Amino acid sequence: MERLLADHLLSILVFLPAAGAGLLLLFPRALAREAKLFALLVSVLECALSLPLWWRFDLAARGFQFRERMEWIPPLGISYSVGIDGIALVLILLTTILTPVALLFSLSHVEKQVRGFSIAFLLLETGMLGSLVALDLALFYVFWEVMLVPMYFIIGIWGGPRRIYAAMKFFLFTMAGSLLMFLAILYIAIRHHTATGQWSFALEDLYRMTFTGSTETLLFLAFALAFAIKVPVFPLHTWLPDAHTEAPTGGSIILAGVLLKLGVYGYLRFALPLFPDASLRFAPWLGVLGVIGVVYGAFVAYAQHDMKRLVAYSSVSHLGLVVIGVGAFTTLSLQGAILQMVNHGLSTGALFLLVGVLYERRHTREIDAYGGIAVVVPVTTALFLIATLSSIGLPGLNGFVGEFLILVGTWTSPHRWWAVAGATGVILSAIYMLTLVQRVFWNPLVHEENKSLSDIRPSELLAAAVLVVLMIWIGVRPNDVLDRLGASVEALQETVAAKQIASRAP
Amino acid sequence: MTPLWLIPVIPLAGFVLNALLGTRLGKSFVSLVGVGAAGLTTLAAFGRILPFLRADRSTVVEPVASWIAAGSFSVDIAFRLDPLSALMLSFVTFVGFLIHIYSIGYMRHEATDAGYARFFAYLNLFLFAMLTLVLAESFLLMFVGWEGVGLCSYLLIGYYFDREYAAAAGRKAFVVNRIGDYGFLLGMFGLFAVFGSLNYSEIFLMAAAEPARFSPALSAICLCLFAGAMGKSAQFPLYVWLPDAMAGPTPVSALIHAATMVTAGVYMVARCNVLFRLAPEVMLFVAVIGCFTALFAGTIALAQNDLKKVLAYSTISQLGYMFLACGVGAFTVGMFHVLTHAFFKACLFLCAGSVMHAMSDDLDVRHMGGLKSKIPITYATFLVAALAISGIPPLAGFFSKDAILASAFEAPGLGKVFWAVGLLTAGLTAFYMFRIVSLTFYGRFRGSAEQEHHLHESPPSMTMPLVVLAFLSVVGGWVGLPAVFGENANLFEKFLSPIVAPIAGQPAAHHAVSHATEWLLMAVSVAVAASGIFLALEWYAKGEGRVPARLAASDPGLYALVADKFRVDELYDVLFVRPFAWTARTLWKVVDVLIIDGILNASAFLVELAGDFLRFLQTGNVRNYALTFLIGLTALVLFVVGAV
Amino acid sequence: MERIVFDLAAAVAILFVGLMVVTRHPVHSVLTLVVAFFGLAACYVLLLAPFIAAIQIIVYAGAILVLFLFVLMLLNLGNVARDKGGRPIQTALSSLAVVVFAALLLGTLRGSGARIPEPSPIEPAAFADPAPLARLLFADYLLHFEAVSVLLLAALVGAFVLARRERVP
Amino acid sequence: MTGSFVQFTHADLLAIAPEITLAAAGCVILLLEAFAPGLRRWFATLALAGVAGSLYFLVRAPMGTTFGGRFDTSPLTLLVGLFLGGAAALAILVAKPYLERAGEEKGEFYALLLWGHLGVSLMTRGLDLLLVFIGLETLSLAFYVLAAFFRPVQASSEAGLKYFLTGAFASAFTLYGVVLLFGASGGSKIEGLARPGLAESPTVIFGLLLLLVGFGFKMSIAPFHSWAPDVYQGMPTPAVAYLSVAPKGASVIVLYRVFAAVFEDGMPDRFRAGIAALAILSMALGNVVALAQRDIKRLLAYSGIAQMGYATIALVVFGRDALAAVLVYFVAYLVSNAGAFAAVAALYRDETKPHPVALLAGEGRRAPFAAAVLALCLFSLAGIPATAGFIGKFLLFKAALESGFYALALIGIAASLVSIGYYLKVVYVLYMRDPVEQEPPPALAPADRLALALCAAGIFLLGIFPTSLWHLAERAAESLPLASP
Amino acid sequence: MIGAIPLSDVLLASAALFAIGIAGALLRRNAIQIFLSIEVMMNAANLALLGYGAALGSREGQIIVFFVIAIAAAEAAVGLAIFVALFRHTETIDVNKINLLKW
Repeated sequence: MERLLADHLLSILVFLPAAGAGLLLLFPRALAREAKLFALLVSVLECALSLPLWWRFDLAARGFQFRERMEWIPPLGISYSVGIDGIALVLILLTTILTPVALLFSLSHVEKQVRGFSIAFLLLETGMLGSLVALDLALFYVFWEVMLVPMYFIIGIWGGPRRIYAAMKFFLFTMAGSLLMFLAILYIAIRHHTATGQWSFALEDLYRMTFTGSTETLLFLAFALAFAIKVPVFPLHTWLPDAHTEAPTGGSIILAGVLLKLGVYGYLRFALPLFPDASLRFAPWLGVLGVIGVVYGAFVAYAQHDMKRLVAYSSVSHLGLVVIGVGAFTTLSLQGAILQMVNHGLSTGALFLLVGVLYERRHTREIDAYGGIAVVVPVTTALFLIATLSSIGLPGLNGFVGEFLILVGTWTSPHRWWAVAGATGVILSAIYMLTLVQRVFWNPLVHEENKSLSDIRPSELLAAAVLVVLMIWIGVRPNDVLDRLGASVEALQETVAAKQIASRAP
Repeated sequence: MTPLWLIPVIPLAGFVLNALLGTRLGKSFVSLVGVGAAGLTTLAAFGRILPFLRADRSTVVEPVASWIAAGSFSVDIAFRLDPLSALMLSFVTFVGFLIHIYSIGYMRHEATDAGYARFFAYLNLFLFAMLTLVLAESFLLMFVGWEGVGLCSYLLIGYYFDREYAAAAGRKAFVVNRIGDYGFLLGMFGLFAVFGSLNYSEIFLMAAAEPARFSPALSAICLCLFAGAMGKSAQFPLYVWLPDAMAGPTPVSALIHAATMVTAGVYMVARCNVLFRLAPEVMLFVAVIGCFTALFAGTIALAQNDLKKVLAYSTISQLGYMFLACGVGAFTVGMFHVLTHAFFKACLFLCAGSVMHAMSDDLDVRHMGGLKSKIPITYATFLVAALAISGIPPLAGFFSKDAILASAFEAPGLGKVFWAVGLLTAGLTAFYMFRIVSLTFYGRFRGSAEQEHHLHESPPSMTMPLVVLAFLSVVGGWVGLPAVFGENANLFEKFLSPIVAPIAGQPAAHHAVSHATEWLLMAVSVAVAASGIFLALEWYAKGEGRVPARLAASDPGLYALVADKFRVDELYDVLFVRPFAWTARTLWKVVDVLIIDGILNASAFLVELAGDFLRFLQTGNVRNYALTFLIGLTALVLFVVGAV
Repeated sequence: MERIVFDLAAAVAILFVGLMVVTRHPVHSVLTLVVAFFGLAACYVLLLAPFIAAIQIIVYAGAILVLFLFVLMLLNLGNVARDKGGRPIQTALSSLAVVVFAALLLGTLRGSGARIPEPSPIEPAAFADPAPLARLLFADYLLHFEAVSVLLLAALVGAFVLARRERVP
Repeated sequence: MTGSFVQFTHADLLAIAPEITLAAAGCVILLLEAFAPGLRRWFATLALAGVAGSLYFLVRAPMGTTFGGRFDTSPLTLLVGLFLGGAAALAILVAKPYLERAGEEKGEFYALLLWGHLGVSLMTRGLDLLLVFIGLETLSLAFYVLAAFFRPVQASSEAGLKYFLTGAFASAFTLYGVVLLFGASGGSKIEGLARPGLAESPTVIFGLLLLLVGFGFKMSIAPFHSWAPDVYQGMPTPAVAYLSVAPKGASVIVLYRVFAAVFEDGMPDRFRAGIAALAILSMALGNVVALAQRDIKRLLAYSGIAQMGYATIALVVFGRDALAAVLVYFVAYLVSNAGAFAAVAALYRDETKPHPVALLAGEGRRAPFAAAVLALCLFSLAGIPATAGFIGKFLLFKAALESGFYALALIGIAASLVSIGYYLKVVYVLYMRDPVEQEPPPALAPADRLALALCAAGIFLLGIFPTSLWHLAERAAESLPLASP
Repeated sequence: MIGAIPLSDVLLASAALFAIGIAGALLRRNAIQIFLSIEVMMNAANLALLGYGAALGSREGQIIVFFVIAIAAAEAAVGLAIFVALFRHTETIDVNKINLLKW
């Protein structure tokens, strides 16, 4: 057992939720609450299992760790090959933490088709973890797509009034990107076959390939598009507000917390190392789009009168910053970007959660329906305030560290002005978030129905508290995370640099 | 001997306790924890300061742990004790402590335990942030405190969050500060890019060691840093938040918006004096901004009727003085004014609070008058502080202000202009201070009957701090006697001079003016101040304000303009606030909804439409099917064989 | 001589097929088709396939077309299905397509004669003899024969299933 | 003429045994129908037994050609035979409860199904155009009848008529194609076409095109697709489950055989371009029009048209890998499409009425299993990974890209994006709408349950462990003289 | 070439018949007439087969025709049965009127 855990930790992590979902299928419909609890239990167990990764992770090691590899479809060279580096590690932890949080919240709020909800959620977790650990392009693609289905159901069945439109948009948008990536993946594998004579989709093998000129550009674009849509990068972001807004709170938490990150992760893991030259050539565009995202997202967020939409657009803004960091491609900016992904997952997750708390009581997300409720729901207010501060990057909380590293890293890159432009985010975010806080929690308490609002429940409080604690923890001891990123980021940069040299050589 | 990190951590603990338990455990517990924390940290602070004074006063750096380490970037959590931080530490803790005590009395009427707890929690949190700011050894850690105090001011301004203007004022304060902090951030990026570090010791050493290498980059950096200072210390054009900040409880105004936080900008500039000295044009800029702000705010103060508003603008004006001093290179003098100002301005604000208390929360000086007899202690202390700020010897304000004017006078270039403006401002200061003195305490009571009925002196918990601060406003300045009283008269100068480190290749610029000139300057400034006071008393105490009324009538437009604070807020509203909102809406409605989603939905719709039309090719008539079949076949054959 | 006869017979067939297509009344078209099939039978004879010609007469003209007539009578479609033309687009497009297709077909077939390899000379009489045909049928084409038997069975059963009177709505 | 000139060897017998079994099973059922109608409820079992038997003999049959080189037994026919048998078995499984519900359980249905199935297998195994044609006609005749099988239902009869007229029309062209090829090669054997120079002859090309069109009609690729939606809609669903899968696969095999014989050294570009045009047209038209469909059976018909567009890519690529890919594709298509029709058969109550998608509303809750399988099949058709459909598309697009048909692949991708639109629409109706039908759908019959379970299992199995099937397909593809890239 | 008939004539005749057959199938509305036209198309094929057979001196042509006729007969049986079945519903076999299933 011990050995099994040791040798197949990743596989267990990936497939445990799926197994849980399978067991849930056997639950009779009647046992709704039990189903929820079971799903929660599984996700908590999952979280516990993922902790060993955290401390057994070798900080110094450059390559992938916890490797597992088996033949899967030998004639096509598709292998079940998994492993993680620091980048994947932190995102995996983020996933395994956010999932129970989301489920814990849903525990008291999802009432219809509970069993289905739990199943979808667990499958979703499998999909996310799978695509985080996959080191084989085909395997990655499988998980990447499989993720869509449960999310489609989560939005479509348990979502808000415009859920169908949102679900469709989400699915088609993402598909549109990934189908092109699918062709690109095939093409790469074929090229590898013609070059070496054997089929392989394994990342290490494909890393060795070098493409040139327009081929590389096209392939890169195919990949980049898929990931850019997921991130999302302006102007491909319009699925996000709808999806986030219509999804049930739990879904929003996962969407914002993890799914978006997979876009950046995919870019770092695949697009960059596979097509270093092209990505270098397009880095300026990426940075510019990132800057646009930061400013644009912030502006549009300010204009919203739906709380969830506002938070959704704030995600656009925050991930714009992450994109800047990736585009700058310095050690600092990359570490910052990855850390910032975690931070965004925590703070935005918390924001969605607390908005959900209000929504469940008042059944509206209209900002104007609230106002002055700090008196009636002090605890919620306090938590929301902390989440807000974390999201607008107050030093001492997590958000600041990521932002600062990204910006300082970008400043030291050739593209200094991105930092200048991106840093305006600190002003803009303060503007729209504090306006939101004021309009929702402060000002006179006018609406009668708000006077009887009940404050946050223990289960919700627990869920939120987990996030708040992590915010403070990362804010005070960011090194715990950064230490795990350093080696991997440098390794990534080396891979890219090496390939660039290789492709320069005739 | 207490470790430095403990000093900020004590109030933090107080904050945590009050935040988590305060609501449940009631007011007495809260006050105990809150004031206790403040007192303890004060003790702890002086437990460090006094030995420091006795010892050789060399800089102490106490690292605690590594905070952020990524790649080439590394910042520790480390604290620094040197004359400058010792100075700040001393009065921040002490004044802070006093104001905590004062608050007990002032907030007694706070309806709910929750609110009371919130208040003291915030105050403690503020102390924590301020002390971090002061003791930090690196720019980044200072920024933590920097934004931290911003947060507390935001929270405390918006303490009465159920009043829209308070909430809005809080937000305004935070946002405007953020604009400054944006500059500060860029400055830090620049510093890191240039020096590869954010630690004071390293940066200042490097900069001082080879000025030629760094000075080109530094002007931009210092400009950015100063932007931060402008925000925090409410300099033109970023001062607009401070007047609104008066929406907060008065102790807050006293502590944060007069004595401590707002001077953080000056502290920062003084802290970075090495860098600034390497960027002369920025120094000039600082001086100009300070000078202008001093005059500008002073003018506005003339026509305000809200007691706290007057004090607020006066604060802005005094901060301008401090920057003027820094700008002309007299950093120590600037800090000297920070110190004295902390005493008398805090005192003034607390008095205002006490007045407010008596006037049942009315602050309009037009409703006051003749309070002298009703609240004697408040009156006395207020008077002392007013004299001090007006620069009447031998009170604290006189020495610091005079020193500033002197150093402006001796400064090369625009020095004389600065001096002149400073002098004018001094006159204005004296005038508006005694305008409110007379309006408040002299003449007959103009308020409503039941206000009059309520009039009463505040409890000792409030008056005691007043007395202490008044006393300090008197003696506070004696630590920095001008040179005319002998070479070593200026202990303060001597104490603080180490922070103005010598720069390689630059002579320690110190050209003292002749004693004669110095006497003359003093005389002039005193004369100006005195005349200001006299005029104010003449017009408002004796003349019942008829003269100013006539003056105002003579040019109502101008008067209205001044009374409306030159309508700067309105201007900003037109220039920034509205356009911002408009842009936001437009981007959303046009770019997002109309263009992007428009294109997507349109294409989707077109495909569906195509389907809807094409399905009617399926007429249900077999002959059509046969026909399509044949046409398809014929076309195929034409295409493939047709060529043959 | 033979060629002329063939061409005449073919012409007759084509002519009557044409008539079949244009006559409005279905019964008439069946009858014209009978004539056309006789013409074709003649052609078959001239193409040295007397056996096929016989089948053509017996099975086609005899059995199949009579079956048609029966059905026509049964449904008594005498007048119901009088064709009123209509559907101009269908007509126009069809004619066009047919013409183009016919052109292509002819164009292709004209050339194909030349490519045919010259066969080993056989005595026409021998070639026309049905006996070897039978041998071929049961030797090489046995499987086909069996397959067709299944086909016929299926057709039989099918026709029976569909046409038998029961539970008519 | 003394002595029997009938030449019929033991090898021939072994080779033809599967078809004989089918024919026999059909006859037995027919006779029982006539003389022991009491045994009706065993007919399905019998039919299944027949299919199983024929598969048994198929597996046992020794490799090689028989009947004087006119009949083929090869890895290819083996795999295809298994595929066809699977289709037949599923159809029969679905048919039993379906016919019971409709009160039309007649032996003839199974008999005709079996004989039609026999015809299809002759198509795939015949090395002789005449035999292929006879197989085609057997299939057609049987299914003309099955289309019109619900005589009380006018739609069914109309489907029969339409299928018959268009079918007969099409097979006339097929026949003429056979004739032209006969004229060019001087024989009916396919191998006879493998003569140098034939590939250039316009007559041959013309003939090939006629075959392409004729079998394209059976595959229902645009623009020869028009019959499919109407016929599918009117035809009893189980028959559709077979018709929408088996003949299509068989047709591709036939075309591959013939092309492989004629184009030994590569397909002429114009010919290839022509096929490519058909593929593109099918993918585009099928997917776009499917978006507008309201009736689930029509929707599936159009989806089938589009799917055949993908399959046609394999003809364009025309190589060993492409053939192997299309074989896998068809097995995947079998489980997905037949599964979908099985689910449709199980989910709708009244067979005499049309099958609007809207009626499926809310069945996700009330008939969870059938609905889930339907959704699964649709996702598989859409090509979502971890399903069989994904593997099929994966291999097809891989083949296309390998031979450099990038445009085709791109169009295919675009088309499948469109297709997601309508597949998801059905899923949405299943799960995200409130029921419109008052009473819940009939309880799932064991046979249905089995069929659905088989399809679901197949979808996942192929989707996750396609290796062994791929090996089979590769071996099968070697049976034809094809160039491998 | 066996016999005196040039292949070209035969093919010409066959093509003509085939074309007319198609025309009939497309232009008629009466299902029975359409079906008759299709029969004509098959006969055209038969004619061509025999022509080729003669030209090649191969009997396979005749064999194929033999089978085709059988198939034609079978088709006729099924087809007419379908017509009858449908007629019971619609009282017509005018295909223009038979469009219950469409779109």
